[in-house]
Amino acid sequence: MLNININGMDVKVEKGSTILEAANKIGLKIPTLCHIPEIQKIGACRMCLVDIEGNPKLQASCTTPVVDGMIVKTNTKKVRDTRKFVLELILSDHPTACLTCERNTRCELQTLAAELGVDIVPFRGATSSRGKDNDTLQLNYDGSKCIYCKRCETMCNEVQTVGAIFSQKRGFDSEVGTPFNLPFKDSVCTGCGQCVLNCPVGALKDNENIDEVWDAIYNPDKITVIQVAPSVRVTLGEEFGLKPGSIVTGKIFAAMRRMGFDHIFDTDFAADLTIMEEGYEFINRVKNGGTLPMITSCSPGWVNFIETFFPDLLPNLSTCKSPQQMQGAMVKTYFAEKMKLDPKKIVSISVMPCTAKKGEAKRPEMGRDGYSDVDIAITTREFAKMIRQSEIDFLNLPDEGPDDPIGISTGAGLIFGASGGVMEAALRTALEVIEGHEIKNVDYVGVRGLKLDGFKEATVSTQIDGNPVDVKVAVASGLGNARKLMEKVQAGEADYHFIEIMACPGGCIGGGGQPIPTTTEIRKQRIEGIYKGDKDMPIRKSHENPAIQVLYKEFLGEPNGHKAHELLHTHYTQQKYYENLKK
Amino acid sequence: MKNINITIDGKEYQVPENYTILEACKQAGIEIPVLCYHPDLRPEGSCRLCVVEIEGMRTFQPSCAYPVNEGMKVKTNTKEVRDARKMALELILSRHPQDCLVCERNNSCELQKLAAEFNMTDIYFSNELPAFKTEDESGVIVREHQKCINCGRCVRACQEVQSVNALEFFNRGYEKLVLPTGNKKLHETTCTYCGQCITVCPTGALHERDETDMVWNWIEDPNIHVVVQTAPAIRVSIGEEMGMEPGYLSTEKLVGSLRKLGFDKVFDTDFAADLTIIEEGHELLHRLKNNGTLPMITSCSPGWIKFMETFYSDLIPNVSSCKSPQQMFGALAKTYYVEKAQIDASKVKVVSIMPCTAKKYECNRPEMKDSGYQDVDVVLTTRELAKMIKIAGINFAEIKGEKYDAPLGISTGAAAIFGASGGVMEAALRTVYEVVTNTELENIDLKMVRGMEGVKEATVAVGNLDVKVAITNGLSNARKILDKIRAGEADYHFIEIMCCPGGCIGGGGQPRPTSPDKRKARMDAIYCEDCNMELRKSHKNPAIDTLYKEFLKEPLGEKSHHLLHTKYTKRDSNV
Amino acid sequence: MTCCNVDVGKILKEYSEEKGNLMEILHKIQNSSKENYICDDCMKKISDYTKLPLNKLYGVTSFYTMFSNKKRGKYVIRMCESCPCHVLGAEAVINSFVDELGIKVGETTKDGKFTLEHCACLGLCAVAPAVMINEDVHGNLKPEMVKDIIAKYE
Amino acid sequence: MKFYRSHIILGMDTPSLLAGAKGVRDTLEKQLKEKNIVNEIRIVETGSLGYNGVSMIIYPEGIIYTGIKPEDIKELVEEHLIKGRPVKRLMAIESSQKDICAGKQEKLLDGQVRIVLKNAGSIDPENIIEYIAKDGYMALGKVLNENTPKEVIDIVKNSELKGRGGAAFPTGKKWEFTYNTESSQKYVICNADEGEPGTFKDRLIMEGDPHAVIEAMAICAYAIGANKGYIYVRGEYKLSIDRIKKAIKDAEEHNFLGENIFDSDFSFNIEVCLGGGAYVCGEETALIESIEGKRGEPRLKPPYPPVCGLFGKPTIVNNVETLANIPQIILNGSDWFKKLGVKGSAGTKVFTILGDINEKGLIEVPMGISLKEVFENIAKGTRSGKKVKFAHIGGSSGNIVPFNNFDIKLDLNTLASSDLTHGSGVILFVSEDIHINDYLKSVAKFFKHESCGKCTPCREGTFRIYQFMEKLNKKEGKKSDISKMKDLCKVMKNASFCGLGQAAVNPFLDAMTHFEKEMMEGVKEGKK
Repeated sequence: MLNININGMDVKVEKGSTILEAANKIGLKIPTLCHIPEIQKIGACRMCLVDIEGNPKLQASCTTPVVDGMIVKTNTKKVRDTRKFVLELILSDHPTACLTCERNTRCELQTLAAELGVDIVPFRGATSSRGKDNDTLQLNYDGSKCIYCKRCETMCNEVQTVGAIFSQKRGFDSEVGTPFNLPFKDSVCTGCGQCVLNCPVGALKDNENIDEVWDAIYNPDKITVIQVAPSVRVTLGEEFGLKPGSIVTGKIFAAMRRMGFDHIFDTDFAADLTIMEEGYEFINRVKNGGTLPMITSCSPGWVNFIETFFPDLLPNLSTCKSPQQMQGAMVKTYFAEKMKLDPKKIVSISVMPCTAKKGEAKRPEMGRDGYSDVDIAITTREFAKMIRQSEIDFLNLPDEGPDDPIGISTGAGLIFGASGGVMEAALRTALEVIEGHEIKNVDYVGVRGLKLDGFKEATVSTQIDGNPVDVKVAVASGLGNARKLMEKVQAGEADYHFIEIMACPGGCIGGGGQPIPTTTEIRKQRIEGIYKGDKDMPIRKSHENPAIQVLYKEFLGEPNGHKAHELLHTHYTQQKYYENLKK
Repeated sequence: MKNINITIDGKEYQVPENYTILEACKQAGIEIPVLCYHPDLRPEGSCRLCVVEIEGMRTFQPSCAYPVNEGMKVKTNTKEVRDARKMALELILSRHPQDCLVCERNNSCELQKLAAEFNMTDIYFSNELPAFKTEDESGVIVREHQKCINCGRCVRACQEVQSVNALEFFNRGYEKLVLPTGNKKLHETTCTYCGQCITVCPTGALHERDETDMVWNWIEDPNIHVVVQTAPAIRVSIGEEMGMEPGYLSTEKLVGSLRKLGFDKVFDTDFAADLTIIEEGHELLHRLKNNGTLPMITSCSPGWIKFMETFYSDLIPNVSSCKSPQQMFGALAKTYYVEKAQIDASKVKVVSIMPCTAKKYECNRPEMKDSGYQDVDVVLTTRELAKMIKIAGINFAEIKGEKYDAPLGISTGAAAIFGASGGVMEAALRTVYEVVTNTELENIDLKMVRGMEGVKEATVAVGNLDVKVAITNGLSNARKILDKIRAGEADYHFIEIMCCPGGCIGGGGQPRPTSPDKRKARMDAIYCEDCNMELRKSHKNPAIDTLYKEFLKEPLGEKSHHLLHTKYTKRDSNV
Repeated sequence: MTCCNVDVGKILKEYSEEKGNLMEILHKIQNSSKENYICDDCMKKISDYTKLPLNKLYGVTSFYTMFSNKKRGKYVIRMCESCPCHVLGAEAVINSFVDELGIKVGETTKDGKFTLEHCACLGLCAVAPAVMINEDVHGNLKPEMVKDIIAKYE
Repeated sequence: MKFYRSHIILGMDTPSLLAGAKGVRDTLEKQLKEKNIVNEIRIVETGSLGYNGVSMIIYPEGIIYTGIKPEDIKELVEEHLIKGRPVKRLMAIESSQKDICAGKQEKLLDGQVRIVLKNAGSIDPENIIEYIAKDGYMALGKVLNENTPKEVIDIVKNSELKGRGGAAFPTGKKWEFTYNTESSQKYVICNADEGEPGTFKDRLIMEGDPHAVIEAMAICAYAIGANKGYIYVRGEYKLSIDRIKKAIKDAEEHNFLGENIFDSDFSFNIEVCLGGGAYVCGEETALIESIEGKRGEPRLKPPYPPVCGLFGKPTIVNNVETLANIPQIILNGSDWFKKLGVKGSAGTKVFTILGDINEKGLIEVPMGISLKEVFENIAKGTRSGKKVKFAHIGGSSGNIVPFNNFDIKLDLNTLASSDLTHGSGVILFVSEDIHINDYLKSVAKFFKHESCGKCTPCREGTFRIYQFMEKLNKKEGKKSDISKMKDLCKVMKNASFCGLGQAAVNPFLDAMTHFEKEMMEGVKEGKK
């Protein structure tokens, strides 16, 4: 432990800590912009400057490690004036039209300007001429708002190893962009949205579909059907000031009803359905010598990633559609049939923690007879905006439930929201099916938890047709970790039976469409929320979901049956990136 | 109250029959957006952001003003309603400057918040800004008129709550704007600097002059000894600026923060409040004994003083000659304290943290120089202090509590309650009773003078005398009592008048937005602070005892008169 | 109680303190003023007499187009530009006034004789286009008539 | 009483004075003196006769002369008054000459029926005796002697008279609200703040028959229990103000106003209040604010004026034209009134017809006449000979009706079913040579100037519409401007505080429906 003194107070900190971490420990807030805790420390923005005794120059506290006996001042006139000056420089090349900005009142730059009491911008003049990209399915980019903090760059390259964007040009013209200035849709971008999640300003944002949803609600000829993904219920509260991990399931359904959606369902139902289909697919592969390891296919960012970078492993990918798409398919077939509705009049809307889901919904193979399974996918943030637009007092809403018949769900469906959840839910069902009797312990703790660097492994013993088998599973979240795992599979070093991969660190609770900010600490709290929710559910295994049982009985027949294949399974194609360039 | 049935968005609710649609919707969990509406003010229904559709009515109605009635069917979230609200906001924004990042109200602006809530992504109309020069000649209130959105809250606060009539709408149509009387500057009008217009302003159009830079410079300067005093009402309101619940009592965190900011001594205006009670109490006794002018009226509130000098100068003899606690503190800091601490008075700067904008005006009054220097050098509002704490990066919620410095930081519960309407009266009665009767006051909580009502009256038996008292807060309420005095219909002995609604807890320098509920919470906290104090009577304050012994000698004595008392000037009401 | 040659006191005395007289008081005082306006001192006197706070009084005078707190010419030319006049050529007439007097709308000639003002319908649509000069009305105007009309006013 | 051989009714309203009526009168007096027939011929100065230029009617023949100049007088006196030969070249309408000579005046004004304008142009408005001679104040005497207030209200209710100011609220119902509200003090206000561009009917009524208004106010006051009335007249209406003031003085002298009218317990006084140039004061609550000496911004409703109006007391605000119907309804009964007009639209309506037409002026016709009839039979087609493009009915805030829709009937039901309003009764005919954008810009300018500025949609919206129209006029508009303007208009109609903002958008919405193509001509090429 090292002793240092900040603003006259003695602090003990671990070796290797930065001054910023030491200051946070004693309740001092130092402003930052380019800093991502635990991920990016580049000292580029110069907002976090502090005065270190004996050092003539101010130092960036986010990168300067603590030295024993160091005396630091964070609040001298020189420090304050310099920070303010730096901020004024940043503001001088930033548009002033806050009121029409997507991030208005939720912008880090705006907050800093208020907290530092900036009252004039002394430098006005040239503004950099960075481009715009509004032509994508998933993300939009407005370069004029970029403050060049490079947080997106770090997320895309180091954490996700996608490499869609990188620093371009230099000096005043510096910008973060795709190679050859391609639109996002022509780059290797997977739409995971981790760049959006970490953008401090409104430079990177969702491709918003809010108005389309309102139009559908107000159109008397359309029937709106909405579903909400498992992880949204533990994150949406943050947009309304609740602690991360607070469960607001009942309020979500109540809000949807007040906003005017005609039928309100739960993606958790489809998650249970996914387990049925995926579980049986897994059993089939194991029993009949299919391609192993089998890899989950719920995460569309991950599907884009594997189609782009590991096309040779596509046979390993489960053919199951994601829960969102399964729900959409059931809405427009099973539900429409039951309610005698014209599926073409149904507008199927999903609230997702994910920006890549927007792209997934628009995939051409996801539909039939000229209609799509899901018409509009919106993110948690967009849904929160819609609630605010509806002037609903969200925190004081009563708890309500979803509609029948495809709203009923289990704890297994819920834990899809966290990394390891699909695996655990699949095991709960698959093992019981394999062994043919009830298994009391449903908590597969080994696959749970947030692992930012690397992946989780577990082995579960069971018996197949009387023979003892050790089922080896692996779970990875974050595309960088997925890449490592896939390289292992490619190299033949992996003898897993089943792999779960989620594109975003921590799984869907850390998805690109989730509330901003999303930090490691917040991810942990959201995961806690998910498992708490699971524990409180009366039914915790997908195959025990009575609505699922009815569905198979009334409509689908049997898992992996003909109808199921037609409606609930899909196929994949290799994505050739930079293809357009070659022309 | 009878309940009636109302249908909102297809669901039925029972609400009291005197509700507006807005209140009914709030009860139903629908937060209708508002802009010209403010819970302290008469609804105007002019901004049209709160419009709703009522079945059977041709046009939309403003929910803030429209009363509910039996069987009414209201829709709040149809396409047309949302379009109308959004268009109204878009029209307002198109005439509003786009410079949020450098605006005083950045991140606390109601317009900014609404723009975000409405998901405003585009303004179709060209941005038309009138060319106005920012007005800050008054040195207290700054008008950035180009940010005004014509909601008229300030006009209603000035005319109806305070009856000061310094602001009014001028012209009409799209040229309509709010101006001080006769298109003059504020300091040329009847403005009392009470700051109620600021507390209701939704944007950055009205705010106090920011004087934090000067304070930062003094703190930085090693040759200057900076002394800070905090008014009684700050400790129950500063928390709101830091994200805490209204009424959070943060006395010790406040002291801790001030030390972190680098003030050399952190003192308490409460000390001077105790002193005020001694002086004012004796003045009252003197008047009672010697047939002096009655009723005597308190003089702590500088907004009230300017109001009185402007509209009721004939009542100057009735007003206590005591300075306000802030000024008593300043005068003593630069005489008594420097003598004791052996510091050169010319090197001392006295900074006050006040809930009040008029205090900025008070400290600059030419007569407030009895120490030989300007008694109080600068006044910061609660909001300005909050800004300093934020810039310094102090995590207020987690900071450790600390105590005030001695001796000018020692105080009693009687001083703490100065922050609430009725507090000065209660504190004075606690002391006067014991001085006159020489017996201990048993029930120290004089609840009959407490509360939020605009005008309170009570009779308190002090020995043989039934002392008749009145308490008002809000200047239009003061008028009611003052007109009675003028008409000779009042037989009060002692009157407490506070300029702002609820007293200093509702002051013009307090956190925004304010509401009756928030003021109630702050008031409750004030009385809680009083309850927690060991000493609850001003004359029991040992530091005051010492002060008289060492320095002032006796109440109303020569030194007191020189340092602690003042006089008033008649001002023209039709400037 | 005279002020800018207007015997304000006398005018005020004609009206009881009863509410509802303000508009007529303002008209009367303004009409008595040679410069067709109500000066600040007059405003104060009206405020004192009617017990109406000064700020509200200014609010009123700035609301109604017939009142002015700024000096105007001896003759105020109020030119109608509403549709019935517009469709029959009001614009040309207005331009003719502007050219003839050499001032813009809203301005007063240097000799203090004329002030040009736009105004909404004067109710003289049967003789559109029309203008009012103080209390006189002129209708069926053509641009070439403007010169003669102006010449009539001393 | 003195007997005159002939009466010369001379129109002395503002436009007539402009046209030189004074000179005509002076010459006439001189001529009569010269011919020594002063004692035989009486000159009666009256309000508008409904014609252009200086006009007169000579009774008993009932011949109407228009466009008279002083130099014509000699001929008129010698030929008509001395020799008894009407001067054809000065007669009003040649086609109707026969009828005129036959003395059938009603036929002359095709299809007109006069209730409101019964006396306008036939009596000396400054002489109360003439009004009395035409059954004046008989209705007031009748109700004071024969009817309880409740009965008066029932008569008005049964007549189905609706407000003529634009909103068409049933007058009797309004009175009943006030009648039912308990208060020691109530007010009657006559709304004579006629600001709608093109409208001057109220001015003509006040200039031609001021006592009718006063009598009606007294009847209303009796019915609802008021004892004080205000007539709020536009500051610009100098002659109306003078005539009304004189009429009030005369009525007081004859005890038709004042204490114990007709020796009853009923007392009533009227004061004149002047406007200051604000169109919005035509809105009843803004008018009330103005009388109270405040900025004329409309008040929140509820409470409505019949419950809480002037100085917080129950108040009736009625338009001049509405009131002028009252004495005739009392005298002739509600059934008589109902029979005029069509179902749901009882009585007559005064229209001012204006623009590029041959016969401008004031007409009073039964409800239900079609716009085409007005244009062809009364207005007699365009003066310029050009094709008519549209009619703007109801004033600037009214509706634009294109020529091919001229079949529409001008009664409340038909108009309402087509989402139109006759508002204040102006019909402005506009010919082809006026570009729609030019016309709308003038309309927009009016509303920009007259919005009170209280509520956001109207304050900012009128300004933005003007901006759009200015751009379209300069051919610098964008295609999206027009769709944005449409959205803006809808919002203003739905969400404005008072009728001004709600109705201001009518002409624009209509124009965008009927003349969108022409409006698009203001779009700069290539601009989206």
